[in-house]
Amino acid sequence: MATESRDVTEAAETERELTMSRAMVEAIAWEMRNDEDVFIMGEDIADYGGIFSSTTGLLDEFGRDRVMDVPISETAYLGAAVGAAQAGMRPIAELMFVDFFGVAMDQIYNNMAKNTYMSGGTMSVPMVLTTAVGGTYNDAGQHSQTLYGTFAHLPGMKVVVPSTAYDAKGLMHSAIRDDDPVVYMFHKRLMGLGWMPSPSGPKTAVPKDDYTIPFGEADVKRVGDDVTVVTLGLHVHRAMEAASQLEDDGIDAEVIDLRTLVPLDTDTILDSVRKTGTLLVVDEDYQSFGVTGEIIARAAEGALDDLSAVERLAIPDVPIPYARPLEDEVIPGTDDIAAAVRDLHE
Amino acid sequence: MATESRDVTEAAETERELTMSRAMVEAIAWEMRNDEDVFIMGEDIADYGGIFSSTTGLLDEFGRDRVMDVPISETAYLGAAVGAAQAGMRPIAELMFVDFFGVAMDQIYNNMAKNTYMSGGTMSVPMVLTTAVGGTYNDAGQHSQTLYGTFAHLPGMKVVVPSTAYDAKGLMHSAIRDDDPVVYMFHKRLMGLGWMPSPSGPKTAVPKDDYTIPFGEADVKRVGDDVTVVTLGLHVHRAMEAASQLEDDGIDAEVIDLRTLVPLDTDTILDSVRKTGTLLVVDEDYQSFGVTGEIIARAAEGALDDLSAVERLAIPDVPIPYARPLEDEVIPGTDDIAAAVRDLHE
Amino acid sequence: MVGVNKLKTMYEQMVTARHYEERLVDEYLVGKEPAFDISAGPIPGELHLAAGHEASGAGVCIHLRNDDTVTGPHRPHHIAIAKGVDLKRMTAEIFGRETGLCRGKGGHMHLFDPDVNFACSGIIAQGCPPAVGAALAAKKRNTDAVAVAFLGEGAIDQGGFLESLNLAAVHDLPVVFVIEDNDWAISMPKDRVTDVADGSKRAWGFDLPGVRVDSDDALAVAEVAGEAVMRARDGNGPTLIEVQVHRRMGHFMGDAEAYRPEADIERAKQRDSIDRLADDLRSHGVTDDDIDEIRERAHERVEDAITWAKKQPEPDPEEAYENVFTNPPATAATDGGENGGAN
Amino acid sequence: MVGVNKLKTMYEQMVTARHYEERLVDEYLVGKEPAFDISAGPIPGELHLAAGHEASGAGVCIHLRNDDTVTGPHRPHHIAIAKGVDLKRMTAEIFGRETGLCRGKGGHMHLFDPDVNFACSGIIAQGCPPAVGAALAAKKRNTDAVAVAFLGEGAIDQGGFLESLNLAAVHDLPVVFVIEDNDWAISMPKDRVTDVADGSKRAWGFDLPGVRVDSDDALAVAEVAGEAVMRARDGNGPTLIEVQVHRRMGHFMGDAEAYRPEADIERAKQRDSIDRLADDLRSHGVTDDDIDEIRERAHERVEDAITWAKKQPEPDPEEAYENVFTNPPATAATDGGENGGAN
Ligand SMILES: Cc1ncc(C[n+]2csc(CCOP(=O)(O)OP(=O)(O)O)c2C)c(N)n1
Ligand SMILES: Cc1ncc(C[n+]2csc(CCOP(=O)(O)OP(=O)(O)O)c2C)c(N)n1
Ligand SMILES: [Mg+2]
Ligand SMILES: [Mg+2]
Repeated sequence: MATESRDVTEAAETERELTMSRAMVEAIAWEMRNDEDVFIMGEDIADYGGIFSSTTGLLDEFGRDRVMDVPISETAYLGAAVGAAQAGMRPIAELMFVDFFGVAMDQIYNNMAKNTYMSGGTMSVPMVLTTAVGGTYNDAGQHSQTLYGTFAHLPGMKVVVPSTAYDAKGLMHSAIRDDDPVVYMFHKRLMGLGWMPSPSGPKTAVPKDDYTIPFGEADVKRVGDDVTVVTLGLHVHRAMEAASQLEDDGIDAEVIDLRTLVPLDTDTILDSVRKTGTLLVVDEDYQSFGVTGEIIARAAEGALDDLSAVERLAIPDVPIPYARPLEDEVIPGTDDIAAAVRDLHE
Repeated sequence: MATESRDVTEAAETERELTMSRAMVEAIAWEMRNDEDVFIMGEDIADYGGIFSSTTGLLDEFGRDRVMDVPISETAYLGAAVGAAQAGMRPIAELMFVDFFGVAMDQIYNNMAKNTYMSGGTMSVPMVLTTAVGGTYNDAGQHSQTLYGTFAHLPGMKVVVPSTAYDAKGLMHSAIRDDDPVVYMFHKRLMGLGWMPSPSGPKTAVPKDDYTIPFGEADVKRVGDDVTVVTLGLHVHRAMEAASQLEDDGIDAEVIDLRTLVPLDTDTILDSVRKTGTLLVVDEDYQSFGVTGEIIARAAEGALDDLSAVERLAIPDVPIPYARPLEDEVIPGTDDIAAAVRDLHE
Repeated sequence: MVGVNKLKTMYEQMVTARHYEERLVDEYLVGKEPAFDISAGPIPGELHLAAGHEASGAGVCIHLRNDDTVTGPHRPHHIAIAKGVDLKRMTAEIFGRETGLCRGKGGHMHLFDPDVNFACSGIIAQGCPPAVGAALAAKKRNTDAVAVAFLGEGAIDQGGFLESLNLAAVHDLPVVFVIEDNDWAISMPKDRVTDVADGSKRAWGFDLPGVRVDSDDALAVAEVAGEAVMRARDGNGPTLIEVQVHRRMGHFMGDAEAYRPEADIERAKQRDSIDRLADDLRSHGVTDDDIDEIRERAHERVEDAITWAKKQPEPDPEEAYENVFTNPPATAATDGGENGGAN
Repeated sequence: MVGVNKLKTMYEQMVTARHYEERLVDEYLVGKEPAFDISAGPIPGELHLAAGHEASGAGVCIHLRNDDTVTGPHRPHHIAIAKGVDLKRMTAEIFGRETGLCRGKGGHMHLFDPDVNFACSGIIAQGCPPAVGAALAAKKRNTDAVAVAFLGEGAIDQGGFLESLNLAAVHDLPVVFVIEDNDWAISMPKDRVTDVADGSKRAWGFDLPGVRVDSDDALAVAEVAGEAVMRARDGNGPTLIEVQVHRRMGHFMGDAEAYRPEADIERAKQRDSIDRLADDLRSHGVTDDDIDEIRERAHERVEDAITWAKKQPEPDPEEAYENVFTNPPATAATDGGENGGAN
């Protein structure tokens, strides 16, 4: 099992580009093939292949015993995944939209995340909770959230947010092999769905072999000297686009993709901030008491003397509205990012 | 109805000190007497009077129709409170421990908090969700959390955390009269229960008349020039004790009690930080992606040039353990606060 | 007994709902062809159509007054129409306009009309507890108003529904739960997710009456619902009803239904409750001309609503910051402090 | 049929549980008299005692093997003992010691013993879904292991239980749900919170068998449970059982039970399932000497456990930072970055 095998296989693989959804499924299928204990449960994951194509084709290869449609009983089936994991299996359980967490949060938080600690380490809960996040397609307040901060705040779960097909595959292998509960949050807009076009970034070359990406290593997507932009998920691509625009203005932005929120790669953030002196955090979650505050706080704790300005862009503490002009207003756009960087650079 | 009537009534009332629980109940009873639409629901709130004495005596005065014991079905009865509030009543619904939020978070978040916005303001949800928070009595990971950050992160609810009897009463009046959903988080250790002794701070003089305390106004509990300590709930009292200790060392700490997290009184924090140049945030919630990060971020956004050092004390991203030495280790103590302030002052 | 006037009203509501959704399909597909992009066109986002469910909305709501509360699920149009939700403003909402029911904030899964006490939740079964709460409010206020919660057969395994049955039962609340059994929960046939073919059996474990209407015969629905609503109004407590309906379309627009046997799709389309009710009307002596007139009126109303809605202004982006609270805090600090209002 | 040897084992477990809790009362009250302070003394925090529930734990668990899974509620001691949880390490856990089952992190509501597949949750009904999951794992692995979830009668209105019935039913999983009906949920009598006097009726709405044992007759429990466990082991699916037990004490230590009629307290204390089982033993020819010997052995075991536990070291404060993860991330950043490990 290769780790960060990008270099080794790059030559052979650059031709083969995958969507993020295909990359995710490839990792799941590999693990299911190689470990009888891995199985997957969720609503509409069998015949439908997952509403966001997160399980396409798995039913055909593995059958209904290992690719299980379940009743719309998130408490029961996520809790059952906990029980199966404690019994030594390695379930993957999908929560169709992260917005539905509220019907099952006790199993997610009080059992899945805490049982390892509460049992003093005598129990493990090796399960992966996959869930679709994000807006930009006008699905309104109960179907458009990311809730990154909500999950990252509560200790005991590792929280993964891939932004490219390459990362999606490597992080999924890591998630399934990890002995701890992992919440794997995939952004709908990045999956490469025919009916919800992705930006160009997430579709990448993906090695055929399995490989893992360690948790807690942010990816510096673009090296730059002037402003540090820390972000994740969909907004990695918006930040990269903004950085291209800014090049023309002679502003050299560094863009950091966190990739995992728990563990969080504070060192990479601090190194960058010490270099640029300015920090913009961009997030698709609600602004207050969430990801943006935490990143700014870590920068302030670790590099206060080097910091000359901080700024953040996130959902401005409103539920996510339906109508296009309203949703566009609250979700940070490429131009918003570029403008904020310009402000910071002044 | 008086607003901030402390001055007016102080003379007459200073003799009458109440525990926080008595003050809360007094406000609830006043509102129930004066508004037929106010009623209260919860587990063990009738004959028992609330496990933490949050409803003592209400059954006797108002009877079972208005003081309703409910099945252990938090989704059903909190959702019913939403429905009754939308129908024009003003329910108070108790979630016995905030730790149980996970069995009912969909009603709390997707309905109670969002329906006002999702309906474009055509519906209101004038309800109060009361809930007990906090540790310090060795009740372990499923019964000791505050979850301040979890609730404050999700827009649509006002979040109130009283630290004294005076505030508890005034904030409860405000909460019940407010047309919006209010989450009223009372710390068990502050209630003045015979079986869980409180520190000396929370029992205060409380006017007999009704009065309101506006949301979004932090209380500067102690004016000081050297270090700003921002905190809430139980830790207001620990911070005050630490400040007394620090006096002997010639360190003059300013202590700010947030009182409400949503809305958050950023101005008071910034004014203080501009004066002292240093900031310590003390919280009983998990450290990362929560209250401490947000306060530090707001200080960094608003007063970066004035800031020479920041620091925080919170639960170090572990579930709350049972055994006394372990729980003591993770919940910030008075000495921890004093030590942190000393560090900052150096 | 459900008289001919009520049947005519039901028929009009059903025709309105069906035609409305047919027209919504056209409007929804604007900008989405040839390549289907869910976020394109005048109506973006998910759209769950209820063609084949009309008998349940009309048959139940015919017994309701404005002060009765209805909570709908993610597939709410036929129910909203039968409950008397303002069709123009509902349409404007679906088009995301300023004058929409929710000023463009809710969209089609989140229709709120306080004038007729209608609300929705897009989360499975989560309309049930608020319906129980509306019933509780009615009881406390000594009115004889009732509440009705609609849900799909896929929702009967969800805690929020099951808990609500008990809470309603123990307080004898005036609430009726209506399961619309269209055989499918997205791609999952009901026998894959529960052992109980008749969802109204769920009532048994709570000592509640449960009744199933085995076809989408609007008259049969109206009779069963009439009893349940009367029972509730008379203070005799809740009832659980299941109605067999049909899903004539995909789960939502864009669903290719690859999982669904051809024969099942055909079967759903053959059983048309609207035609059946027209026959019932005829047998009550209503003429074809009368029926045509009702249809025309319904179609006109739909066209009017759509025409009106499309002329309405889009909301100003700044409105995104309004309505988080009914009573917004004085301090601007709520929405992110000095950096609030991100974009 | 439950033979005399099994009855003796059950008796021993029941006596052990009862005596254990009597002794815990003494230990718990140390440092809490005259003024009761929940956080004082060698055993702080909440303590929920199960005196009066023993027949259910023993009668069910007598049929279980180590590889069968049991999930307990907040009142778990009698079940843990019957399931064979290590009594010494369980006691050390309750005393918050380093060698406790959970190294002092869980306490009495959160006992985990992987050796005998025992786990608890202090959140009402939330042990049910993990029990279903353990049963699912057994089925997937083609073992004949079963799972049992215990809950109180107050938990039968909670979504997590109700959803679990359905999930278990639709997959015919080897799981048994056992409701311990002690008439009270803290201060709430059951008829205040549900219309159903017999909680096993909840099964009906899911097409599952439901059986109630109307008294805490350990033998009767063992017979009903034996059938249910066999049914599960043979691949014939889940069963719901309700057992009438009694709460001989307050809900938790410190509960003055002001809400509870004197007569009810008396009644609960009169019906002693342990004495009844002793009579059953006698009728099977077990002598008083044998019975005394069992009692003595049980008492000794309890004393040994308590003596051992009290000698165990307290955990080092630094251990608070361990065990968040089985596989801790390489980066120290997880627990709060450079400021992690707050105090
Ligand atoms: C708690 C929750 N889980 C899952 C979903 C996603 N979802 C939306 S509709 C649906 C199927 C509902 O089926 P049914 O209740 O039968 O209603 P129908 O769509 O057939 O009208 C699902 C699973 C949701 N909205 N909420
Ligand atoms: C979801 C949830 N709600 C409320 C509680 C608080 N609580 C703890 S025990 C209890 C009563 C339980 O009654 P029952 O299920 O009959 O068990 P018993 O205590 O009688 O054994 C309650 C309400 C909880 N732990 N979890
Ligand atoms: Mg359906
Ligand atoms: Mg009980």
